[in-house]
Parts: sequence; structure tokens; C-alpha cells
Amino acid sequence: MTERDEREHTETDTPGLDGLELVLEAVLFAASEPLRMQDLVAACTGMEGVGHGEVEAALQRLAEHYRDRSLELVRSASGFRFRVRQRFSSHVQASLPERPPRLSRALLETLAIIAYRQPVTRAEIEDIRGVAVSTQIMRNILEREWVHVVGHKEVPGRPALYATTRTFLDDLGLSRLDELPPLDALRELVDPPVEADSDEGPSGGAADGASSDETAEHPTLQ
Amino acid sequence: MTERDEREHTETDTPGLDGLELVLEAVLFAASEPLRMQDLVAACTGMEGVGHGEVEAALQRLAEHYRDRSLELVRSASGFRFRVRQRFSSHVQASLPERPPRLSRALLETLAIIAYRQPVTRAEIEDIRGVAVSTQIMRNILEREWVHVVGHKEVPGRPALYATTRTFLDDLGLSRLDELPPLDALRELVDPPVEADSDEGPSGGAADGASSDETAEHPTLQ
Amino acid sequence: MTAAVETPDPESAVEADWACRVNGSPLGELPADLYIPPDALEVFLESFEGPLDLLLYLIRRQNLDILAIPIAEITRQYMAYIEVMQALRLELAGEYLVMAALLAEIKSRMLLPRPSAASEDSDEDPRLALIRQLQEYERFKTAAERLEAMPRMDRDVFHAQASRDALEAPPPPAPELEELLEALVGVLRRATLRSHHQISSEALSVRERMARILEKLEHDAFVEFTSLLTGVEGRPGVVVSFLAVLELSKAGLLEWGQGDPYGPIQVRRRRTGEDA
Repeated sequence: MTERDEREHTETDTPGLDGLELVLEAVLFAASEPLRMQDLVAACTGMEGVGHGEVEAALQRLAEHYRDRSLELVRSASGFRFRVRQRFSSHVQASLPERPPRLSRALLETLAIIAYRQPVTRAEIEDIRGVAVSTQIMRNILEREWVHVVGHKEVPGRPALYATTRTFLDDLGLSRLDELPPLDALRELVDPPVEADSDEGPSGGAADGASSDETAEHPTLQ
Repeated sequence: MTERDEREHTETDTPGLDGLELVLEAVLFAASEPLRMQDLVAACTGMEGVGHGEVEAALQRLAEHYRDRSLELVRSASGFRFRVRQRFSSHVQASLPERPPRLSRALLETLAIIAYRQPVTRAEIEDIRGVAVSTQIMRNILEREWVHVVGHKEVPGRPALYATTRTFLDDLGLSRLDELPPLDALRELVDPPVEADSDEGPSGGAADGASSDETAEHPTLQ
Repeated sequence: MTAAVETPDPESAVEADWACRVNGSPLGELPADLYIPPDALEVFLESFEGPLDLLLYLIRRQNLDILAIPIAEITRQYMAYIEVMQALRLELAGEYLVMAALLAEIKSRMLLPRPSAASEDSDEDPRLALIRQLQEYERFKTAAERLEAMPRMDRDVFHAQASRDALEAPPPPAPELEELLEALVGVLRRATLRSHHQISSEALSVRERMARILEKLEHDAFVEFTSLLTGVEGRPGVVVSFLAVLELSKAGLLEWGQGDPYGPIQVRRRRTGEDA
């Protein structure tokens, strides 16, 4: 019933130039991709006297309407789109029901090696891990500000030397790095290898949600 | 740079109750699914004095703000979301690159049986339809998340029991299953007429314009 | 429309039925003698959702009541469709043939004289089960039509959404100490397996101090060595810093200098030829 009423409403009372702004609003918010000018003009088929210019002007009014709201109308190379303003990031994150994925095993290993061997180069990390460290992992831990570059090793190529940061300690709930157990104590946890292929480690569960690049690394272990 | 500025902006100038409306707006438009009340309250973590009641009130103001716009705040089975008012649907459709594919009758009948008879097995669906249900149809409605497996019937083979999901209700704009239009009543067969028809009987004036009353009297056909 | 149906000649039932059906179908309003391409028939026949659907169509077409279906006539029409489907080599679902057998059975039971002193259950109308099934199917067929007519998300109703492009990605979870150590144990185990590799274990405080000192040093500016040793932690801090400087030096990361004889000892990050 309501459906029919609504539909009739559209037919009899086609929005005029005033309604153009609302039509564009409807269309822009319904789209999951940016809309090109021609899509917007197409949306106005059947509305008299609406062309390029009218659409431009209505977009202007629409953007103005949202000036003090949490949304902004932006034009990118691919078209027009409403987007949520950046300063609401933390609220949006807090509202999302899905939790971010776990840290991958490869990332944790890299982070642990940097913590215990800092300052250390990527080649040294790779040497200890026995496998390559993906650029993505390095970028990830640098962006997260768990690790930073403290200098460059004076060898050919001048590779960056990585060390852990204050943020890293804060996130672990530590006040100083030497609150981590000493390496010798950890070594005692490492049982003498029984089988050559026991590289699974005691922490099988930690590999959950591992990124694919990590999986790709595994064959070279041993 | 701008990023950091924005972040500081949020932190130093935490939106108060006035800003709550904007926070909810941001969060609702950023979500790809309806948000539950608890998600909305979670979005306000860190905002002082914001609880259930404040969120309710702000949602009210937000809905009011959009009263004359092309969007409306609605509450469906899984929560709150903004949607385009239906009288703008034709414009949205005109802006879409392609129409969504039609649902086949077989799929709709299967869906209807699951909706009204849930939980139901595939064999039971096939009994009602009098024809096999294709695997493709089951896969289709499972992938659309309109239907899910809620258990297994304790009969030989332990066939899956299907039921509709919240997404199904959301997509039909319902908040509860009993908002579906009721099934037609079964008419009882009261003393079925004796049909002493013979093989060669051309079905006389059986047809045209015969009301069901007349039809009920058809035993005289011959 | 019904003229053909009423054709008394059973032999012509099939053709007659076609004429009738075509007139009644969306193809309609065509002269009855027009040639109908087999594809059109195929499309028409394929539009049935099964034997129950076909039966319902036959019943509804004649405005008959399900509760009182004239079995003989409906069976004849049903068979006519089946034959045409087979003649057109349409893939015929087995259910259609099962229904044909059922109709034939009901028809024969209805032809039998009703035993006057029969028990209650044999008195039951043989059409009953079929009528139930048809009614039940029709309810859901109607329900399906109503579902289809309801406004549906992404077809008639559109969710309003804005881009999250400008938003910062949610931060990854913080590492758990336990996970971190577990990962390290795994690394150590592998390193042991490869046996050629040894990880030396300086005190962590020294390693950390090494990093802090490197952070401070520039390769183009000397600082006083002693300035590296002053720490807020008192004597143990000085010792740690001293060890850290020694380690860095051993690793070839530092360069030493002395501006004046007897002047303060100075230190900077070693620069290589490359960036000189």
C-alpha cells in the first residue's frame, strides 16, 4: 500500500528543479561507487530542463548543505561521492562490529627479533628467521609506530637499522625493554629438535589468520 | 599532516551532546550493514555522559533533520540504517549501470516455503513444490544470506534444516517474521462431489466464466 | 477460447488444446491458424515449475475449483501436455510422469463403483490427497508472488551509504606479550635447526641503549662521548650506555675523533664512502 502511494507520488509530483538537489542526494548515497556526471544526468531523466549546468549547481547546493555535517561531497577522478569526514575515524572504528584480524605469525617474529636484536637490519632479521621478511610487514610495523629506523648500517647499500619504540613498549604494557625475559631463558624453552620438520613450533594457534605471504615463506624453513 | 591535525581536533574538541548527532550520522553512513544499538553506543566510547538514552534522543533529532531530505533513518530487524526514500527509487534505478537480475519463480517459491515453514529440509520443500529443488537455487539463497542452516533433522541422513536470516528480513524491510503477509488459509474439503465421469465425456460447458459455485456442481458433466 | 477444449474427438485433443492455450497465452490475440514456432512452445512449457504448477494452470484456466477437479478431463489435458513435451524432446522432469501415473490411478479408482458398505477410509475421495497437495502448493505459489511484489533492497529500496575512503583504517591489534614470545621461541627453534646460526644474547637493556644512541647520532656531527653516558638511571645507566657504545663500536657503527689533543673524545656515526 505504502509502496503504491509512494510510487504514485513520484509519478504525479515529479520533483522539479528544487527537487533536483534531493534526487542527486538520493542517487549519490545509494551508489556504492563514485558516480560520473553522466550517471547523475541519467538519474534525472524525465525531469524537465535539467542538464549539466543544473546538476552542477545542485551539487554545489548539496555540498553546502552538508558543510557542517559529518559527511562531505567530494569529486575525485572517478566521479562524485559522499564520504564520511576523517575526524570521525575513531568513532566509525569503534562502531564496527567486526574486530580487526590477528597479527600474523611472520609479523610477530619480525617484531620479536627487532626487540631482542636492535638495532638490526632487515637482512639480519631474515638471516635469523631463515626466510625473507615481506615489505608489507615492515611497512605495517613502521606505520603502527612499533618500530622505527634509528640509523643506517655502514655497509654497502647502507641498510636501515630498526629498533623498537616507546609505542611498542606501551602497547605491550611494559615500561622498559629489559622487562622482556632474557633470551637465555627463552632458549631453555626450546626443546632439542626431535624431528627435522618440527618447525611448526608449540604455537600452532598463532598462525591463524596468517597472511598468504607468510604461507609462501614456509617451504624454505629448515 | 592533515591527518594528525584532524586527530588532534577530535581529541581536544571531543564532540559533546551536540556532536553526538554527527557522530551517529558518520557511523550510520559508514556502515555497510544496519547497526545495533550497542554498536551505536560503542561508537560513542570516550564521549562523556553518553548512554542509551542520549543515543536514542540523538537518533530522534537525526531522523528529524532528514525529514525533508531524500533519506530516512529506519530501524529494521538488525538495527538502524539510512535508506533512500522510496519515491526516489526510480531515479536511483536510472543511475544504476544495470538492473539487478530477476529472481526465478523456483527460487521465490523455495524461499517462500522456507520463510513460512522454517525450519524445513530440502526434501520437505520438494514435497510441497512437487519437483526437485536445484542445488543452484539453494546455493543462491545461501550466498545472498537470505537463508542459513540452523541444524539437522534427526532422521536418517541428518538433512540440513533451513531457516531465513535477519538479512532476509532486512532486505524486505521487515523487522519480524510475522510481518510477512499471511499465508492463504487452506479450505477444507467438505463432502467432495461425486464425479462419475466417463472417459469419453467431453467436458461440456465446464469452462467459460463458470463461477466456482457452478464448478462445484460439475458432477453432472458428461 | 473453450471451443477447442470442448472438441469431442479425443484424437484431436492435443492440437485442440494447443489452439486454446495459445489463444490464452501472452502470445495471444493471434489468429488460431497461425504457425507457432516450437521455441515459443518450449518457452511456454518451461515456464511451469513442475507438475503441480501445470495442473494448477489447467484448473485455473477453466475457472474450476481445486476442491472439485474433474479428474478425467484434467488428466486428459495433462497427458496432452506431456505428450507434446515429449514430442518436442523437452527435458521432462521425472515428476511429470509420476504425476501422470497418479492421475491415472485416481481416475481409475473413481470409476470403480463405490462400495456401499465400505469401511470409513475406503470411502475417502481418491482425489483428496492430490487436492491437498495442490492447495498447499498454491498457497506457497501465491506467497512467492507476494514476496516478489514486496519492495526489496537493492531493487526498489536502496541503502544510503557514504564512502569510508577518508577514514583511517582500524588499528591492528596490539601484540600480546605471550604471542610475541611464542613467536620468538619458534624462531629460536628454527635457528637451532639450522645450527649454523647463533643468536648471541646481550642484555636487552644494552641492545635497547644501542638503538637509542644510534638514534641520537648523526654521521656528520661529532658529539662528546661522555654525553652519551649521562643517564637518569644513575650508575647502572652509565654502565649500560658504556657497554652499548662498545657494542656499537665493535659492530663498526661508530667513528671516533678528538678535536684537540687532550680535548674531549668525540664520536659520530660512521659514514661510508657512498654518502661522503
